[in-house]
Parts: sequence; C-alpha cells; structure tokens
Amino acid sequence: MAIFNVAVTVRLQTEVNDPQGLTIQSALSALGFSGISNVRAGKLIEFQIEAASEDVAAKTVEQLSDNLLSNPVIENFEYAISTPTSNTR
Amino acid sequence: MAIFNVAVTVRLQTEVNDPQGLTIQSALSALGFSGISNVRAGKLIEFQIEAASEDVAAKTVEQLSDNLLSNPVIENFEYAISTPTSNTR
Amino acid sequence: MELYCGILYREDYELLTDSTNTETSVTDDVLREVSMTRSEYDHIADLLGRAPNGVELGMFGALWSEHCGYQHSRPLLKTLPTEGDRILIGAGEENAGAVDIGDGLAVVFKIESHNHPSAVEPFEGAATGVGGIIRDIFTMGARPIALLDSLRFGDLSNPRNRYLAQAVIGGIGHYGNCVGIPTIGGEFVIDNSYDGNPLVNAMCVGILPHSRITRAVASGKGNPVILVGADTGRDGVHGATFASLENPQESARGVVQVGNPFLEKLLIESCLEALESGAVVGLQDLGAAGLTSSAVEAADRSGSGIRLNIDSVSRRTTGLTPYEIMLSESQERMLVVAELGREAELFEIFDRWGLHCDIIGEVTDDTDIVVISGQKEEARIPIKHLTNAPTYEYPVSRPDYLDQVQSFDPCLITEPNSLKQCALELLGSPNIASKSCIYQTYDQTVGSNTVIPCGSDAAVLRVKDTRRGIALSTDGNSRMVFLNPRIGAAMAVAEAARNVVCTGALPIAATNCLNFGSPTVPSVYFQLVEAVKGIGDACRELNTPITGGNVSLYNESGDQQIQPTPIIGMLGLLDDVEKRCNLGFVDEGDRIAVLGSVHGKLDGSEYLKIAQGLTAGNPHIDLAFERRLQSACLELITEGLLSSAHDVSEGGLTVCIAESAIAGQIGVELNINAIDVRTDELWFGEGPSRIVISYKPEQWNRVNAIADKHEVSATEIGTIGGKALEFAGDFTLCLNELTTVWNKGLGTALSGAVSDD
Amino acid sequence: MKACVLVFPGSNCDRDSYHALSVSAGFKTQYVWHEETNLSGYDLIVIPGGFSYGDHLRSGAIARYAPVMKGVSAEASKGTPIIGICNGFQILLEAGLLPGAMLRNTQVSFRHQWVTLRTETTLTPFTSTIDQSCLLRMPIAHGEGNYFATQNMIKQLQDNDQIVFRYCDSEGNVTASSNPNGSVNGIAGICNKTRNVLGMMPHPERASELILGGTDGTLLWNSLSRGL
Ligand SMILES: Nc1ncnc2c1ncn2[C@@H]1O[C@H](COP(=O)(O)OP(=O)(O)O)[C@@H](O)[C@H]1O
Ligand SMILES: [Mg+2]
Repeated sequence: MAIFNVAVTVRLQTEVNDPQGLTIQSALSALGFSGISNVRAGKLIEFQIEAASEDVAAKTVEQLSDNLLSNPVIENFEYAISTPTSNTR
Repeated sequence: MAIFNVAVTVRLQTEVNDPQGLTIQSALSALGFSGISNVRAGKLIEFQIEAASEDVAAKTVEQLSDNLLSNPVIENFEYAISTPTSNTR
Repeated sequence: MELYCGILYREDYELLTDSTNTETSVTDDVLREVSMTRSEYDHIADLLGRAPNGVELGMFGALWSEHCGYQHSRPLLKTLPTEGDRILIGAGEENAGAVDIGDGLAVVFKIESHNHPSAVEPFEGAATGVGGIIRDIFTMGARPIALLDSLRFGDLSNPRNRYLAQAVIGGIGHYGNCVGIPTIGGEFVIDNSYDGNPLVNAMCVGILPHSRITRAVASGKGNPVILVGADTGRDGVHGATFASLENPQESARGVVQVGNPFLEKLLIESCLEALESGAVVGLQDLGAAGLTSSAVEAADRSGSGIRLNIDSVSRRTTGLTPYEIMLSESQERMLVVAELGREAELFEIFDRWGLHCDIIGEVTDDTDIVVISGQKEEARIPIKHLTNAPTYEYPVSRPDYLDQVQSFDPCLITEPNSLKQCALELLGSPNIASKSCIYQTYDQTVGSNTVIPCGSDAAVLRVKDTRRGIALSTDGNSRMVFLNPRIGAAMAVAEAARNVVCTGALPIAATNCLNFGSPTVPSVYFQLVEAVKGIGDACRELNTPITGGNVSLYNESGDQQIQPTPIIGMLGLLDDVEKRCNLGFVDEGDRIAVLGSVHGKLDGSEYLKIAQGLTAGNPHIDLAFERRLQSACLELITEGLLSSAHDVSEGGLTVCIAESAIAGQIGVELNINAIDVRTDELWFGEGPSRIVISYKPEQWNRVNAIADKHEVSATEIGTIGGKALEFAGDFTLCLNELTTVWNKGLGTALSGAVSDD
Repeated sequence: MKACVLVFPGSNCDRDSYHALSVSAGFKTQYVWHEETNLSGYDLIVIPGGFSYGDHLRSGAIARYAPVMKGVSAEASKGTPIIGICNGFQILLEAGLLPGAMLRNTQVSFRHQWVTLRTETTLTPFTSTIDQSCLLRMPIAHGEGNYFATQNMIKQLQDNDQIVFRYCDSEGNVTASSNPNGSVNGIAGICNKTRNVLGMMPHPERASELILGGTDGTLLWNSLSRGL
C-alpha cells in the first residue's frame, strides 16, 4: 500500500453560464484591471488516498469524481495523482 | 499585445479550518470510499489576459490574485500563465 | 518581534515552567503576549504563593482580559438595573438572561460584539460572531429563533470600508442562513470614526419552556466532562486578549477562526436533544478563551473543581502545546457535563448527529482547575482567582470637545435653498436609505415565525401555540452619545423601546453591547461611565431591566477613537399578535398625527451632518415624557385605533413620513401650521419621543382622548392619499421618484458606483 | 393523509414543513431520519429545505447518497407524491429524479424575498385544484436556485408539460425583472414525467398561514388531499 496525493479539478462546462466567473470579471474591470476576459471559477479538491498501486488509486478517484465531486450535467473534472515526495506539509 | 491563459489556484492555509474539506471527507467515508485523508477544498479561477509580455501579465496576475482572488489572511495562491495554443475550448 | 504567538510562547514556556524560575524572570514580551501588566503578574504570584507557569499565566491573561473579566467595566455594569418581575435568569448569572413571556415560556437573548476579528477577516469574523452568540443561547436550553445584526463602518467612498461592509454582511448571512435561524433586524450606520475599526454586533434570541432552562454548571464530583463538536486547532489563540489590544490588524497572530455553520446546526439539534434525555448536568459553550473560560466558568457556578486531561482533546493539527489547547478558540465546540454513568446515552445522541465527542475530564470536589497532560500537571489554579479579575477605575475627564459641540447655535446655519433637494439627498444617503440590499441576503422567514420581517421599526415573531408575539429591535445613536454621552445613551434605550412599541409590543427587557474606544484615555472613559449611567436612567424609567450584554473596548485605529457606541437590543411582548401594528400607510383618507413634538431639533441630526457637514448640538430627552408617550401609543394600538405607527428618527419628520408612504405605496398631504419654526427644523429636525400615527378620521376623538389621558400632545398634520407627498406648501415629492432614490441609495454606495445626482 | 418529512444533517425547513403539514393542512405527519430506507405507506414525502451537509461541494450533492434516497427512488417509481422544496429540489436534481441542475444565483449572493408564481400546469397532484388565473405568492430563500437545463432538456420539459411554476410579475408576465435568480425560462418548479415528483425553489410551507403573510402554499396541500 502506498499513499498518493490527488488533486481533482472541477470546472463548469463551457456552455454553462458561470455567475461567479461573471461577477469576478465585472469586479475586476470595475477595479481597473483591463483586458481580462473569459473568467471562469472552478473547484479544486485535494486529498490523499491509500491504494495498492497508482492504477487502483486512479480508478477510485475517477469513480468518486464522477459520482460525488462533480455533477456531469453541468461540470467536467480532471485529476492528477502523484506520490508524496516527502511527508512534510 | 498577446493573450495569455491564466489559472490561479487558491488554497486555504494549512492551519486554517476547512469545513468544506472536512464535510467532503466524512461524506466519502460514509459512501464507503476508505483510505482517503486530508481532504482540502480550494478554488480555481481561470481567465485570459491581454498584455504586452508574459512578464507584464504575471505582474498583473500577481497583483489581482493577492488582493482580489485570494484572502491573504487565510489563503495562499499560486498561478500559471501560458499562451493559448489554440482557440478551441 | 513579528512572531506568531505560539512560537514565541514555546520558547518562553520552558523558561517559565522551570521550577527555579523567579518572578523577575518573566520578560516584558511574555507579559505583552498575555496582555498583562507586571503588577498583575506579581499579584498572581502572591495569590498562588509561587510564580505561575506559562500555561497558568496564559489562563490568567485570557480570563483577566476585558472580554472575559470585564476589568474596566464590571464596576460600571453593576450599576445597571437588572431586576424585574419577569426576570427568570438575571444578568451575569448564566450565558444569557431569561425573561418570562407568559404561558410558561421564556425568552433568552443577548447581544455580543465581534469587532476586532471582523477588522482582520471580515467575512469569517462576522460569521463566527454570529456562531458565538447562537451558542450562548442554546447553551441555555433554548431553541434559537432569531438573529439581529448591528453594524458600523467608515465612509463608503473608501474601498476598504466597502469591502469590509460587504464581507461582514456576507459572513452574517452565510452563518445565519445555513444554521436556519432567521435574521430579522439590525442596523447599518456609516461614520468616519469607524474607519479601520468596524463594529459588528450580533444578537440572538431563543425561546423555551421555563422548565427547560439549563444551567452552565460543572457540578457533582466524578461527573464526566465531555467536549463535543469540532476538533481543536490553533485558531484564534489569544483571541480574548486580542480583543483588548489596540491595533488588532498588526497584532493579528494565531490562526484566523473559520466558522462551520453546518457543524453548529448539528450542535444545536444534538444539544437540545441531549438536554431532553435528562442525562446532562450542565452545558457550556466554548467562546472567547476556549476551554479555559468554559471550564472555569462552569465549575465556578457550582463552586466545584474541575480536572482536565487535555491529551484526550481531539486535534486538527499536530504539535499543539497545552497552552494552545487551553486557549484555542476553535469554533463550534461545546462542553457537556454528564451525569456519571449516563455518558453512553449522550454519546449515542451525538453520534447519531455525526458529532465527535471526547471525555476530557471530570468534576472534582475541591475548588481548583487542574490541567493534566501525560503524567504532568500543567496547571493548578484555584478557580476563584481566575474569575475575580482585578477591576480598574480609570481617571475620568470630561472631553474638551464637549463644550464646543454643545454650544452649537442653529442661528449660524442658513436654511437650505431647496428643501426638496435636501430631502432627496437625505433619503438616498446610506444611513437613511433602505437597507433592503442588506437584508435581502438574509433568510428572514425560516422557522415560520416571522410576522414582521426586516424593514420596520421592530421585527415581530409569533410565538407558536400561543396568541402572543415578541418584537425585537437593536438601536444605537453614536452621534448623540458623542454629543452628550449620558443623554445619548438614554436616547438609544428610548428609541429601542419606542421601536418595539410602534409594533404594539410592551418593552420588557433589554440587552446591551458597549462599544467604546480605549478606556485608558480619560475622555473615552468619561464617555463609557456617562453612557452606562444613561442606559441605567432610561432602563429604570422605562422598566426594561438589562439581562446581559457585552463590552468591547479599545475600538480605535491610530489615534482615532470610535464614536462611543452603546447598542441596545430590546425585547417587547404582544399579548395578542393579531393586534400588531406596522409602519406603512394603509388607506386613502386616513388621517396622520404626530404624538409628541411636531418638529425636532437640529442638534446631532443627520441633516446637520449631511447638508451642513456638522456634528454638533446638545441633545435632550425627557424620560418621563418618553414613558407616557410609549404608554399612549401602546394603548392606541391595543385599542385597535391605529392603521400605522412609525417612530421619528434619523432624517426627522420628512423621512418618517416618506418611509410610511413608501411602505404603503400611497401619498400624503400635510398641513402644518408651524409659524416660528425654521423649515429645516420642522422637516429634518430630530429628537426623541415622537411617533407618527395614522387612523380613520372618525377615530380622532378617541385618539386624542387617549393621548390626553397620558398627557401627550397629539397633533393632526395631514391626510393620506394620492401619489405625491405634499409637505405643507414647502415642497412636494413624487412617490415614484422618492421610492427609487430611497431603494437605490445604499446599494449604490456599497457597490462603489457613483450615484447619478 | 399521511405525510413524512425527511431530516438530513443540516435540513432546516424540516420543522417548518412539519408545522405546515400537520397544523395548516391537517396531515398526519412524521419525521423520517436520513438513515431509514423504507418509505412505504406515506401519501406524501417532503424533502425539506435547508443546507444538507452544509451545501458543501454542491447543494444536494452529498444528501443524494443518503440511505433514505433509496426509499425516495422506490416511492418515486411507485407513483407516491414527492415534493422537494428548495434544498429538497436540489437533492432531487442531484439524485437524477428530476432533470437539470442548479447554479449559483446570477447575483451570486443568497436571496430572500417574496415572489409571484404562475402555475403552468394543473396536471399534477400538487396543483390539480389551483386556479391558473390566480397568481401565487410565497418566499424564496436560496443562494443556488438558478435552474439550468440544456436546450434539449427544456424542450422535453415543455413538450411533456413538466414545468409547474414560473416566476412572474404581478400581471403574470414572465420577465427578466421578475426572475429572482437567473433560472432558465424563469422556471421555479418542475415535475418528472410521471408527474408525481415535484421540485420547487419557493417555500409553500412558509406561506401556509395568514399570519406569516399568505396562505397560497396551502393550495398545494389542498390539491394533494383532494387527489386522494
Ligand atoms: N444590518 C441589518 N440587518 C438586518 N436588518 C437591518 C439592518 N440594518 C437595518 N435593518 C432593518 O432596516 C430597518 C430600518 O433600520 P433603521 O433605520 O436602523 O430603523 P430604526 O431607525 O427604526 O431603528 C429596520 O427594520 C432594521 O431592522
Ligand atoms: Mg424606527
């Protein structure tokens, strides 16, 4: 068994309106940051998982991302798995 | 002027209480996903910025990440800048 | 020395726990760390007969802080009236006072500040402020049924202040909405003096049968002490002493507390269920100074001792020192003292609600608090030493500015060219404009009790299974307190009571939060001393005892002291909620009258501030008259004679009439015979003891007779109807225009957009 | 009428629903804990509003995995009337018992206000006795009530007469300014194809007594008892 670091990124699908992104965008332009466009807000869920191998870990991650961490009607997900290099932090 | 793709990742500082992470963690274990620990929830803000150079873009991104996209009292941020390779997605 | 306190502390910790340590070895840095003077340190050493170790010193520091120990205010607070026929639990006895409302029911309520944490992290500071006051209420065994928020910020033209305001509003809504307690009222006031030091006061109200009133005691030798809820982190270590540091922003150390309203909701439900089981001896929330203050206070109430084994405390982070565990302010934690042998029943309940709990100690029959880690005794202190913080009375000196502001002469002011322009400007200004952009983000109806939500003089809730209702309002008027501390504070009480009266409720009890600058500044201490006298004066006259409250001092940034801001939370009772009254005009043809003086005074008015840029004058209140006025209004409402009642406050008669017209979406025609009165005094003058009422024309004789009986003048000033507001030939406002200006004013200011006019 | 109100950790309109159903509507009402699995025997199942599991991740995302949702699914296919209010609607969407998803309100912030609703169909057990010419008034209180569905889904909803309530102005017109949260087509409530599962953002249980400002919510309870 090894411990893997996992980062799951969840984004709204491109054709879905993103109220948060729009709000950030208008806040930015109100504050004078110009030239900024297509602001989209997403989620990042990071955790550690104990599994026999990276493949096994990936399978679990895929499953839980698809079922719980994202909603397929409006969102897409992506994940990255890595072995912890050290045990600090 | 060029257009750069930016992804800003905002995470709660490690010592700060993360109710969202804790709730997800207990939901996962209730759902039978075992061996998952240290769940932390973060934010991802993606956008495009028009700037004269990558350095100029970086400066702006740094500034707005520090002041607007993240809250330095409880969060840290990180960013990545890239030139759009194509205009799909 | 820009170090995080835990780290700084750990070095000195060794030094202090060294048995060869003598009193002189404590450094100034350590003393500053625990906000303690050297003479206090020496006093502690005398009390203990030895030098305190680090953990002990931290515990003393927290409990002797203003926030927990009321060092500077305790002698003053003792002078407040706290007794009355309806008082079931008086001020200071438990976490909140309890008041009898009939039918065997009691209301528990209290207001508390979270100013300094909100200055550092406004969203979480405000959210955890709400969480904290909710815990004070359900600790009493009551179900929380309402929240109110009283807010003060610096000028909104400054983006930092806009950010603070938006984040605070967000935090309050986030917490209250999620736990499912409606936010039904509050205040929002802008003044330059709050620049850099916003005020965030939150009030919570709960209800319960008398028989369920629960005490926060740790009693009964051998009874287990259980810690329920969140794991303990390094959050807010030094929060309690932090509240007495003058510059919170710079001294922000430790970890900012992040609230978890979901967890709080589980705590509310599980604790109320646990109380029902009968296995709970005492229940105490963990607030400022965390485990230290809750264990000490609970044991102190029963005269017991308590022994804590802190190794059993579940942690969120590694490496916590005993000092940090004892002082952590991690949110959403409760201390439950169980009946020995019945722990399992309680564990079953908490477990079902998905809450973690640990037995962390037991009640003892001595009178010490003992803290154990491993084999080591980390602290042993007689509890009475911790709860009897030394009190201080500072030199008092009447502020120099008073003579100058009080000698204000209205003759030097020219009346405005355009009364209409002036009226519109006032109606759109942040302090007067509608607060709906704030309370629209608050759930005001969850709980199915809200009869009158935000937007009236006071909110009204029905009391399920009875005919009764309760009315609630928070009020403060710092400018008046600034101009005359004793009178201004009395006016705040009077206004809170008057607001409640305008709904048809009898004011029965009050809570207060004293937000002041640094007590070591003699002129500030004068404001505090006088304001407390004023609150006492008014509460005695109006028969509304104080059931509890909170003190927040050192509200300043740089040299700038905030305006003295006592906030009063008032509870009123309606025997029959169907007889309630609201502020909106109702029918064409109804008549309008003013109870009390038709015109006000310019002193301290919003008009003087906005149109003339002046903070000046010497306000006045006749408390005996105020009482008669309130009795008259109450009788008029209970007799069913009124269509509407609205208290005249900021912006004077014009704003009062405008608000009633907007609420009813109907115009008015006023006819006032006011010779010898300046037009600005007539239309914008302020002053207490005035209520605008409306009624059917045929009721005038009865209305007048009741007013007469109470020796209160009632003056008819106009008739309701049409779509315009005709101000007696002086100026006219169009209802549509007025509504837009009033509705948009605050939203525009808060968003930072420049208004069109 | 026998009704039950589900209780999840973080539900906060459970008591309000219970009160409205038992006191205002006269239903024999019970709470059902989220760990139960058998929901048979009720004439109405209410999934109440609130912040189940703190609304973390997405509102309703975690609750939909609670054991009780197995019972809800079973009853949904049996034809038992099921109403999800606010958070309950969100849970039904996440569970796939209703189509679509919820986004944050367009203003991003939480929004509480009284809204006006137009009843789009009376062919449901919840609306069968409602006079469509009468507009309903009830409060909303949510941060994520911005209903989203793809064009295809909307077309299907329309073709199958599954849109039950729309936000409208006082004249009954569905306009941009009468839409409080950005919902597509002003949708406030929808039902499933078999018409026994209703999800709606507005709170009928908070508009079931005159003293609370209105009784339009009782029209739903009346339809339900009439239908049985
Ligand atoms: N921060 C707030 N939160 C909730 N309600 C608020 C807030 N500020 C103002 N209100 C509401 O707006 C209305 C007007 O407030 P205010 O002008 O302070 O009333 P008054 O002068 O009668 O005390 C009241 O109903 C009050 O409860
Ligand atoms: Mg008022």
